[in-house]
Amino acid sequence: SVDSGGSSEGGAAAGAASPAANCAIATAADPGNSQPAADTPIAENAPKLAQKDTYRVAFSQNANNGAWRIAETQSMQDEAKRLGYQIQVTDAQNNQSKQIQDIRSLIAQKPDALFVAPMTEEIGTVIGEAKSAGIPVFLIDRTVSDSQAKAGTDYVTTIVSDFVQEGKRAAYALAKATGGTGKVIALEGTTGSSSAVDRKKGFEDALKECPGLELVATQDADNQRARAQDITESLLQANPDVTAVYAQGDDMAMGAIAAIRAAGKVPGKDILVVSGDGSKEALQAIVDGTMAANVECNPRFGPKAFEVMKQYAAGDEVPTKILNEDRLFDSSNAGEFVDQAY
Amino acid sequence: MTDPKTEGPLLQMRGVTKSFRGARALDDATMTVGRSQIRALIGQNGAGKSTLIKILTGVYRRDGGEVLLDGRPVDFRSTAEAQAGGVVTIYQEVNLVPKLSVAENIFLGRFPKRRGLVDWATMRAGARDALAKLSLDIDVTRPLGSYRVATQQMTAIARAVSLEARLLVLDEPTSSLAEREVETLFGVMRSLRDSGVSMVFVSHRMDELYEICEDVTVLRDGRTVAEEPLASLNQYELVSKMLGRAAEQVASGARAAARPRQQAEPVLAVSGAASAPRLKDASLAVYAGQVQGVAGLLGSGRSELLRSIFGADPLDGGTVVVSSDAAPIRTPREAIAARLAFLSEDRRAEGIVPHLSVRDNLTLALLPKLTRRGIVDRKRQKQIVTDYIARLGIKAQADQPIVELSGGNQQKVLLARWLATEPAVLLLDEPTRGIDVSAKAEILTLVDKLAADGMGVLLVSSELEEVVSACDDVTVLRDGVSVARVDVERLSEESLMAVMASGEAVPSADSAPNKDKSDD
Amino acid sequence: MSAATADVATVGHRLALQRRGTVAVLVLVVLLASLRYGDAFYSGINLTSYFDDAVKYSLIALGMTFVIMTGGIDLSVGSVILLAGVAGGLASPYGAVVAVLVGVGTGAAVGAVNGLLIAHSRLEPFVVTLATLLWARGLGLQLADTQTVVYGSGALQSLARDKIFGLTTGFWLMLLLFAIAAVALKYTAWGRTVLAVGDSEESTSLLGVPTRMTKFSVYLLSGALAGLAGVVLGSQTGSVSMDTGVGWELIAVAAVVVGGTLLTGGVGSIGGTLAGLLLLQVIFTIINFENGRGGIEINSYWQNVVRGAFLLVVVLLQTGVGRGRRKAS
Amino acid sequence: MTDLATRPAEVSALRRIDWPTMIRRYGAAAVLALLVIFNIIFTENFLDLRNILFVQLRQAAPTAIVALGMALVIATGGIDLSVGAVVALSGQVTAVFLLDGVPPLVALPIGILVGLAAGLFNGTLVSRFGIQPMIATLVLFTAGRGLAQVVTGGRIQTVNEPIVEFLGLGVIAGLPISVFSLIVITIAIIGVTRFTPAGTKLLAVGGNERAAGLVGIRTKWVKTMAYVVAGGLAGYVGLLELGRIQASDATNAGLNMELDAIAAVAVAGTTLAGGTFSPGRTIIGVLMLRLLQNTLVAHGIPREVAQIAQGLIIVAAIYLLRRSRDAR
Ligand SMILES: Nc1ncnc2c1ncn2[C@@H]1O[C@H](COP(=O)(O)OP(=O)(O)OP(=O)(O)O)[C@@H](O)[C@H]1O
Ligand SMILES: Nc1ncnc2c1ncn2[C@@H]1O[C@H](COP(=O)(O)OP(=O)(O)OP(=O)(O)O)[C@@H](O)[C@H]1O
Ligand SMILES: [Mg+2]
Ligand SMILES: [Mg+2]
Repeated sequence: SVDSGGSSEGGAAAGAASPAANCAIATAADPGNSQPAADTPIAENAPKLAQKDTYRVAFSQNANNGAWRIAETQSMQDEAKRLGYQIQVTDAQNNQSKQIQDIRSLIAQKPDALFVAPMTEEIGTVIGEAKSAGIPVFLIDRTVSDSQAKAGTDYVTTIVSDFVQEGKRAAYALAKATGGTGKVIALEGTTGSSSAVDRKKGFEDALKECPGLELVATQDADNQRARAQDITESLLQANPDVTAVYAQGDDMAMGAIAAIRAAGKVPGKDILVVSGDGSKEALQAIVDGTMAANVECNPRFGPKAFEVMKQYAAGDEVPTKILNEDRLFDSSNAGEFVDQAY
Repeated sequence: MTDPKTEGPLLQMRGVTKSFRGARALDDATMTVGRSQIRALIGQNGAGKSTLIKILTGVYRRDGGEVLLDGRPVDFRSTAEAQAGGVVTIYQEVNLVPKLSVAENIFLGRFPKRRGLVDWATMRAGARDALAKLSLDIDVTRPLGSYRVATQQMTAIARAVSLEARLLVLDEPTSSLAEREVETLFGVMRSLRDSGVSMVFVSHRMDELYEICEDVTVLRDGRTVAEEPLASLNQYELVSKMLGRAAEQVASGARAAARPRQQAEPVLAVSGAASAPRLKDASLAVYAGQVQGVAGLLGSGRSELLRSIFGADPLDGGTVVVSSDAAPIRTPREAIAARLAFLSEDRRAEGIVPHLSVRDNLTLALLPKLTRRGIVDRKRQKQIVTDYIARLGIKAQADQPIVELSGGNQQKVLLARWLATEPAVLLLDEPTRGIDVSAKAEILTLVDKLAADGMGVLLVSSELEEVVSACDDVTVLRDGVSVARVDVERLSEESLMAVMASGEAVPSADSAPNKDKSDD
Repeated sequence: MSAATADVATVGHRLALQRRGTVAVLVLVVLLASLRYGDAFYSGINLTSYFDDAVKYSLIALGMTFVIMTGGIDLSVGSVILLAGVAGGLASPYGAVVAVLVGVGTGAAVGAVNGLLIAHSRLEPFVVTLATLLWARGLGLQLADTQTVVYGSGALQSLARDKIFGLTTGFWLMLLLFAIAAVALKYTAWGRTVLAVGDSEESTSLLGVPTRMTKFSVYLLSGALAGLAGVVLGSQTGSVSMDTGVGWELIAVAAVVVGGTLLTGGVGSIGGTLAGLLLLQVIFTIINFENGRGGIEINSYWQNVVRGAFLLVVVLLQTGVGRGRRKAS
Repeated sequence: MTDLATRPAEVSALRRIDWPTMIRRYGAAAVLALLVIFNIIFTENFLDLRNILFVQLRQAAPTAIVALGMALVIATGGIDLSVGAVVALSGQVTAVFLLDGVPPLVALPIGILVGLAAGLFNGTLVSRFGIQPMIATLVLFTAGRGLAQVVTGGRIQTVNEPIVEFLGLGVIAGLPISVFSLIVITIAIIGVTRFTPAGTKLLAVGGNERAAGLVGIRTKWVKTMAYVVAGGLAGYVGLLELGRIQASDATNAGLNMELDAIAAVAVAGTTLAGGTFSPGRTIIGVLMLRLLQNTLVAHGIPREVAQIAQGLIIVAAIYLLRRSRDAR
């Protein structure tokens, strides 16, 4: 289940920040989760869902590799099993057009409800087809673009994390850990994915408020551990005075830590690493002192997703956008959560 | 008919030079072709004949010299341009497109069309007409590659003829043709000449030259050494000009006497050999110290016989016994272990490994023997290669890629490849195809000597003259069946022809080939 | 020589058998699937989705067929789909016609670069198009600023939305192109020359037939068709994402080969390619349906294994057919 | 005219520097040298021995080892698209065994065995069943990575084994294990192809398979062996990659490695038609392409631009090679 709130811990830890901090965000509290806009509309025009004891649902996953996505799929399957629902899962293997094909094939089999973790924002047309077939759609972890599919009409709702906010929180955490000075390299996730784009935006915008932190290089490491390692090795060699790394995802962070070690430096001491996802491995790294902080992006959508579905079937008012709550982990709390992490 | 002397020559090539990587292939080559004339172009292997032709037709760019057609300088940059200029060529290796149909091969590049689309019916009819001129009646819709080499060669000729050239160049068109087909070809050439077409004809068969050509151009080491009417030179003089020295003996004359059988047991005994689809029932025996010939019409299964003896084709029936050892031979590996050697008729597809050096090509079959405890003995390898290059007079460097050698020299390297394995039985399939007269004589002399030294040789050749002069005994194949044996006493071109055609054995003391079985 | 001549005699025959085999297996698979999955398998949305999905692969496979018939290969098509799809998408606000022209033009331009390097400079197709695979994708990403490109034009979507006899215009357009291609292969000098070049380029040029233009043209065509595929994809899904086209070239190559075209060139079939593609793609639908049955779940990781095994079975069956026939004859 | 003809010796003396051959032999090396010079001037700490050995060479070594196997296969006229997937498969299988507590002395050889078996599978399809190499190896290209994911459930498995850490971080004779392995493997391959008949047999099979068969070379066996060696090397690289990130990553390990390897072989001046083999130049090709990539990364060039540069460099390289061949 989704635990709430990271802001309080952030706030508490802020006091410990170095007085030498030369920028505001180094001493500021963790900005925490963003809140859904007060005027979020209610899903009204989407296909209705009858109330039944059991449902036959389908889930279109965009890729089923990497711990995060696997945890997401697992969470959907576990929750369905717990509720006694029948669930059918497809895996688009990181391929937008395959996901569209998957979804069409799922529609053909007429499930009661369809959950989609979109590969990109632009699979909206096929979401419209589900509406025509009378199947309510729930989006999770990413959304689709407004111009192609309307929330509350073509699909019921979208349950997402605020990636911009995640990037921002990472920047705050990094500033705090470094005391607001240093040279930073950033490793980005898959080219063009909304998580990569938004985290970058949040991170870079926040960093602007901290001139002492200089972003010396940004490279696309495709969420791959080995690739992140290679790139970090090259970047560290070209920029030997780098003192911090921001990796958008934990896999890349683990690669970066390995590269720092291979370069003969001590991660967590010579070079600080901040990352996002909140995997078990990352929390363990915080406990071990090799990672400074981690902004969670909780993959366990299952309980929330089915809860929302049931609410919708019951005719409750469901907002068209539901924000996931993510925690901030650092040395103060990582040990506490490491065992629950995915 | 126009008189060539009144109008000036059709083609003049003057002072043509061409080097490949610093090596001169042509050095002041000259050739003049008159109107309505068939000119012979001759020279040893590697003299530069094919190169001269390829320069004429734009396959290679010349380094120097000039080419005049109808007195005007021309500089074709591709075969297509040459064809547009009226110069059509049949290149030395059969150069057609095997997977397309015969008809398409004839009309490639100028398909008849109706409303913009290929008109298959017209094309087929046209192809049948073109082939009919060569007295060939075959299914023109089948892929060309499914026909035997001679048919393919005839198709190439039909194509060239139907292109209505002013100058037709034929680079060794007859090397894979049988006598009957050669006669047909000559008939066509004569009628073309009578209608005003000029031709350049390359062949290593002297008698053919005298039969069809009026004039001759002799190339030696890339230079033109003679350009005269053929009638003014006899065969001996011609070869001497080609070689640049007095020819000792043109075309090795018939061997003095039969070699006696050294042993009662044959080194190779074949009985009832069959291999689908064309070899049905062939029996013969080869004795150490003798040259056993195999004669037959094209497609009679001679090559298949040799291949199945060697394990290159599966033996579907019958037995092959080498040196009285009953172990069957199923692969070339086993054949080599049994001390057989096999020179294939198809140099390009089954002989040379193009980009390997002469050295590696020459010692390819010898590798196991050159290996000591897993390591190749490079010193011995070098020694053997040097030795064979000298012994066979191969014009090449040991580390040159074999593809750069002229056809004849490639052939010698391949022969050396097998000789180096010191086989008990040497299977030779058309060993002198495309080989110049002097090299041919050398090779036949060598075969003679090898036999004298105790090797058993099985020789297939389409040139009866060669069979007659080199063999002690000849088995005649007809439709995959060994129908007769002709022994040395009765051996002559005429007798062979008669047997090959009729399939009737010439009466002789032991003419029934299957009688050989009684020997083992 | 005998082995070679024998080969030529049987190779065309064997490939023809193979082609029929492909169609037979396709029909069989579809029959079995419809028995097992019933109406849902035949439902409009499933069929259209299956055929629509096949359109883009078919288009690149069609171009690939001609390239392979000349003995070449075009590994760049996947990247060209991305690049042209992006270009078409950027042009789509100016109308459907502009988008199609820009997409096809972009593809053709990349194809022309491949063609020039291969036909004129005589570089190896595999490496040239491998390099193009890299740079064309880089260019596409750059052009799109690594963001998914959205197709604006409504008119373009008629390719994906309007239906004739239950199937989309895009699909019929693809079929039409295949029909034209089949006629072109059999009845134009160009088509026959493509085969001749693939069979023996040297001979063809010694016969006085210009081979360069022919070789150039097949890469041009392949690029243009990949460009069209990019725009069609954009119209079908309303956007072109940055993962588009990764590995699609190999789907096309597999379809071409399964369809009975020889990778070494000289022999080929247009219809075979379509059958091969539909056969190789049907497995995706089947896997999805199989998962829906709720029984044994084909874990998504097994999908690749199943696809690989399926390809293996298909090619083994084909060589088996070829061999059996060869023995018999 | 006669003047010219009588002075061939002088002419050839003037042309003593045979540029075409030089380009063919040293073209990739020259580009490599240029890149090195560029980096010495513009990239900080490039000349640092640690950087050269532990960053540049170590990153290139796995691809180089795979490329050597690829060069063998290409020499026979084949191609192996499956090596990247085999790298993943071998790493995953080994990781799973290690995590199950199988002793490293058993688990590591199993990884290599997986590679050898994959090679045998490919080789058998190609040589016994006569399936065209690209399609034959496409089977494992697709299924191999799938199997690797099945084995580990798609998860990245962290392996905390000293032996794995040693593979990744260990040093032998002052060299990272992967670089050391590359050197040993290169020497072994050059030794075997130069001094035993294997090299000639390989080239003969690639150059003219029928001719090779007629001189008693077991062509099917030679071809199969080329795939087996390539598979074995890929299997070994699977272990190295496992060591490098101390974890198994079925989805990404060895991803696109087959294309990198093929590109390197081609840039080395080897024709994909078979019949040529040049291990030294293949490694230089890998180093060149890798250093190019690292230089672009180190100078902050975005990946998509780097891809464009890579594509163009490959074309330029083979274009020069072609020209030099024509000029002969
Ligand atoms: N492509 C080439 N590269 C290098 N050398 C070549 C090439 N083509 C021909 N040569 C050389 O040029 C010379 C002339 O060869 P050419 O093929 O013209 O001889 P030829 O007179 O036709 O011989 P043959 O009677 O054997 O056909 C030979 O020494 C040959 O090695
Ligand atoms: N009638 C035919 N049909 C198909 N292929 C043929 C036919 N005749 C010959 N061939 C093939 O062409 C090859 C070359 O033929 P070539 O002109 O050398 O005839 P050949 O050697 O006399 O034939 P053979 O060896 O069968 O007597 C032969 O090895 C054979 O494989
Ligand atoms: Mg010649
Ligand atoms: Mg023969």
